[in-house]
Amino acid sequence: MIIGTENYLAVSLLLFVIGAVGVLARRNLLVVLMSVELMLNGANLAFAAFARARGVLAGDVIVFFVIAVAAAEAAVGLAIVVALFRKRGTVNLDRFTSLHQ
Amino acid sequence: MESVLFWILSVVAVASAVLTVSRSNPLASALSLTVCLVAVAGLFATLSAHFLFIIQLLVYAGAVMVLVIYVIMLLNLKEREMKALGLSGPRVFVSSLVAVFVVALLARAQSGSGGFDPVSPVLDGSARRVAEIIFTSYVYPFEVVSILLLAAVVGVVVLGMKKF
Amino acid sequence: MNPYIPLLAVVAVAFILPVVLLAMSSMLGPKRDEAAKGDPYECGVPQLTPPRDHFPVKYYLVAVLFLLFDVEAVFLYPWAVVYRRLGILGLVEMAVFLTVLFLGLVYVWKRGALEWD
Amino acid sequence: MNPPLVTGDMLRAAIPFILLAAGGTVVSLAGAWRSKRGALFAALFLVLAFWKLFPLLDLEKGIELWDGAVVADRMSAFLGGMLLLSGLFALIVSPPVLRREGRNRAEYYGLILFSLSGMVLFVSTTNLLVLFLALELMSIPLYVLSGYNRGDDRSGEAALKYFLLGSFSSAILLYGAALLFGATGTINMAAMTGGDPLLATAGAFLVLTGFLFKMAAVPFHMWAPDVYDGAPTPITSFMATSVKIATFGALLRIFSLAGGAANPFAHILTGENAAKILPWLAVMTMTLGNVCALTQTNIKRMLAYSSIAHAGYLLLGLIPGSGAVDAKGILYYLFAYLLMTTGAFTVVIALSTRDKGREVTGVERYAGIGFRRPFLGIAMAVFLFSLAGIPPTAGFFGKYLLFSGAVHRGLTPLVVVAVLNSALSVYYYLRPVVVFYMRDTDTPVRVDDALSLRVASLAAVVLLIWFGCLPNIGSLPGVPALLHWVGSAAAALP
Amino acid sequence: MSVETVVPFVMVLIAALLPLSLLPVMIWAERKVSAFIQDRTGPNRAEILGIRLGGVIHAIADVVKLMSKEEMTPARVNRFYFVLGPFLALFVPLVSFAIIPLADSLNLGGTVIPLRAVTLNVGILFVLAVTSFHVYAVVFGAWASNNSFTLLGGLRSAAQMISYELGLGLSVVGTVMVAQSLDLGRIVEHQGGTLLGFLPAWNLFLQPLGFLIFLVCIFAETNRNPFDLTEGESEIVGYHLEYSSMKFAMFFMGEYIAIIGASAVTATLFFGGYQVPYLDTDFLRAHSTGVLRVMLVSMGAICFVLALLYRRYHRRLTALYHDRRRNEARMLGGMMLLMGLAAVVALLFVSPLPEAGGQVVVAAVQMTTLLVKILVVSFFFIWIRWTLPRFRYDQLMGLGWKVLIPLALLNIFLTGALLVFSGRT
Repeated sequence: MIIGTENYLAVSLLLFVIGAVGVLARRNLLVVLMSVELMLNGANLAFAAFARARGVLAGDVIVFFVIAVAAAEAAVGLAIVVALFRKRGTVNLDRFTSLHQ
Repeated sequence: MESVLFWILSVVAVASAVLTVSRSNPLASALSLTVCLVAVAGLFATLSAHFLFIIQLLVYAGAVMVLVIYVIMLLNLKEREMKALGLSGPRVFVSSLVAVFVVALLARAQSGSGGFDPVSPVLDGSARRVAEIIFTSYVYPFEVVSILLLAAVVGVVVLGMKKF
Repeated sequence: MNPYIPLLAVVAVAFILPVVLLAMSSMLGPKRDEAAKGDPYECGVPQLTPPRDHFPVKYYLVAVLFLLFDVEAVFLYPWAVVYRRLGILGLVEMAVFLTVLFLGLVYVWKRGALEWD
Repeated sequence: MNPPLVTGDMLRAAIPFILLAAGGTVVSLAGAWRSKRGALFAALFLVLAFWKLFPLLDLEKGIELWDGAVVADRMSAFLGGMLLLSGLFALIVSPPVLRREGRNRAEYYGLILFSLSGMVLFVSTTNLLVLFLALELMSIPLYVLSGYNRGDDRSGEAALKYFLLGSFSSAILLYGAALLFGATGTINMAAMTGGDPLLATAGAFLVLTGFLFKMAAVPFHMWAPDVYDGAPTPITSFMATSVKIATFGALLRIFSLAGGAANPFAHILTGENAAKILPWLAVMTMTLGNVCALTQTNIKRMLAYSSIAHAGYLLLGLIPGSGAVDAKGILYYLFAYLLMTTGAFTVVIALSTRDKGREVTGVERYAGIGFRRPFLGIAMAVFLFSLAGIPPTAGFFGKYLLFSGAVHRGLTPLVVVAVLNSALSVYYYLRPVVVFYMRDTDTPVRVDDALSLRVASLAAVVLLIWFGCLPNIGSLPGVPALLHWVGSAAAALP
Repeated sequence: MSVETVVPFVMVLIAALLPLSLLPVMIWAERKVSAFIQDRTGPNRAEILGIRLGGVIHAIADVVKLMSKEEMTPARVNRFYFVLGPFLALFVPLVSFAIIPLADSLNLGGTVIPLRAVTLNVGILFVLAVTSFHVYAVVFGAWASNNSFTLLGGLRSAAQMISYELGLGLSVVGTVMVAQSLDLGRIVEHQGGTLLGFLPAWNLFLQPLGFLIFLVCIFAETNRNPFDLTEGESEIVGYHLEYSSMKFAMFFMGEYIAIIGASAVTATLFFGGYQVPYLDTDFLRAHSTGVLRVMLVSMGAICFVLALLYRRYHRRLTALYHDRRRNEARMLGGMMLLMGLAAVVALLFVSPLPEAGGQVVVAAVQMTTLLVKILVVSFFFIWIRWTLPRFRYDQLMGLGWKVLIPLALLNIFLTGALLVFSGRT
């Protein structure tokens, strides 16, 4: 059975959607951060699959840059989480309500 | 042979993605995310994107996840707290609604996307070919990324360092 | 696809060995359960501090800086592969990239993030 | 495979970004050496960037480089100029706040410059990869800056919320970009034609969602009030103005490419059912922004909801209707919005000195300020009148331009809703003015009369009035001159 | 079962079993060399039927002992991660051996068969990816054993390993620039000829600074001597405190296999891998029969010399002991004699080799050179361990960040400048 681009797109879409559900549904900060990584991986997979379907290697170049940028974003995200944790002692999103009015 | 490997890797990737989102213990989520990243790296290999296969392993599974697990270890959440952070009812309902909507929309978009030839490894994504493109036509984004990384370093140190 | 099949073979062999060792040791080793064997080893002193309290955040900063400089190192590999074909301009491109990277290191160094008191 | 040779116009196109990035690096390093004059260095780099940006303004033909990575034309020059202006305001306004809280480190200004360099790049590219990089380069420093007051938990929470929503939206934008790349085979939006219609529309829709998150349009606005309230006030004003300018600037460039029917974004603008999305978004953003602002007692949250409402008015300009996208109206309105919002926040900074650890942002606490500080009172009155769109100010003229353009394009029902919203907004904009002048209290709030705050608010007031109603006097540019610049910038788009 | 499938299968077997076979040798060598350095005799007691082989049997005795000890697991520990730590500690180094090129690729009738387990065109990055996975073992081991001392030990050791991983990554860029490829095979081919006439064209001479940084970082990566603060038994608690018997042994087996892997990578990158110093592959293949004769002659000579030594050793033993230890020398002496005779007989019958046979002989020679280089570098590892004192933690981290990374960046820049201005682009 030949593996077509649709198969790769289906996997990338699933990863993207599972990531989105994780971001919206989970209250643990670290898991939300990981879910964003999942979404980015879904996008990366879609880029690589389309690069093969279209025969344009630019897709691979974008994935390479996206991995680098996602790492920088995760680093800053974790810096924020640790800075907050040091003060509040919790990573539960619901306990961060001092901004609600 | 390729199709068998593709199916195994995709099932592993999706299953570990679901585990990442659903496990209450963040270390278990981190571990299943690492498995998912390695599976996606394998999928890159089946797409003959050899360079991406190794960069995904090196940067994502090798450095980002080490940092995430490191932070989990550092913050080492109390047992009690971990249990309380499971999936919360209403939010799950809302987000699955959104997910279904997005899946329907995009599936419909992609159903029309026939006409793509089967993914024969026509495009050899080896390090040399990708590098040739990066350093000739994408030089500008390459320099922009160095500035972005520097901004991230400054940002992290400003947030991390106590001696202000 | 062919380079990856031997890789899977080596991974399989490397997977079997520790599993075999663990299985053999759990079969061969005696199992005499006893209270004292349960609590964590602290040179005989009963456990003083609860195992899961906070630790200095300094280690975290090293991990984050590692991630950022690792990403910058990753950019060097593709450049090194095509370096000869790029010639002088390749050197200039990377000179800019390396200076920005080095300035990041200088900043972190001067700011004292690398001090281990 | 010969590497690209760096030509003259290549440098001219990339010079604003290079200057800002170099500025960010130098100023951050100065922070490591504990220098106290970070703001001065940063301002120096900004002025240098202004000077280098000026010749680009009258560039008859745009320079496009590296497959659309950098597009230097009059539009990007004008937007760049506005971004630099909002950066300049942030630099002038921040030192007193930071000195008050003893956090006056140069990294703060370095991060502002880095964020600005990201924004300048964001408005001058049609390449998906550079767009994503610019989005990240713009957002990462802002995540850190909104968490800058480590003493106060609200600032940490603001940074957290902004980060989570920001990274979520850039992931959505990236997936949209992947679909666009799949549909059309190229990552340069200027060269995107044809391809599978469904895939292209889905991709365009997701990219648009990413933008809507950034500008806090209604379905994706929940983060804005909390983040604007929690972040340090100078950063709130910088975020409220410059991020909106960058987002609308980039959208203008992308939507102007949608002229050709085969462009993926054409469906969203002109397609039969897809075209209803934007009008509904505009209406919802306007009404919800204004309605929520009514009930706010905290002035920062009120200004946050008002900025959401203004995003709604601007969205009006993006709807082509029978004609094309109203670039001229949007640019002028952005200029007016920049001045009035920054001015309002400057006054809030002067009034919201910290007591007992919390910023004083309750409107009632500002009773009687009109008499104690006449200048601040008048300035705040002008800003709020302009925000409400009351005649003599640039705010009114901006709304007039935007709404008349929309009427010409046959969107009269939308304009009616917009005018009603403006009328509604007059109520909550004038409430602080009433408190300033009509009420008095025996415990007045401590006012920080730092010189730089007064200079900034004076400049904002003068510019607002000047470009609100004065014609060109001799060589001094008045409203017609600004309209000419805005018109020529709008014409630069394809 | 044509040659195309058999050879890769054999290569995978070699890549998997070579580290395991070298493991007891390493354990024995560690004890013997440290004894030699500290002027004592080292292990020589364990014996099977009187055969002591100078103490190699000790290594086997160790494994059996550790296998049969009781597994003590502290209470309230999540068992999965407790077991995952040692599992990863042994699994990860084993994989890193797959991409080492063992000999030049055979071309039999046009089909080129690479003589190595995995031919990845991103070879070096695979090594770096594997070393970064090693940190997981330490992190899981430390966190799962539910003891604050091990947690702190694990944090320290992980921080050390990732800091030096940066230096490792940067120091390798120089060799990639010289050889213009990430594939280890191409890097070794590039180290073929000679440099300035007398030096073999090893990267050691082309990249001296890169080699120095690489060596220091590889020591830190495998937690070896100057950097083994994390399991300094005497003065500080390591991450594997709570482990007993086999799991503890797996951490150490993992470390030794990592040392073998590290010395293999060092040999491949900087000492010309399977390249025989002055004789490159084509020269060897041209004179394959001569090479075979030389091999047989040298083997015969060595065996006879050993036989003589054992005879003399046997006389000394009979004077000293009256138990089974005496017959060890006689047995081994006899065996050596037999092997010597076999070599001489084979020498008489050697006839000019066919094409394929010649290539196989050359491959054998190249594999032995690689093995010798690996053993030399491993010896260097052990030698350093028993001579240098241990770093303090802040010196250790300072060296990693403040000295090695800037030096590595400088090395990259120098190599780049030299390559451009020497006009070899």
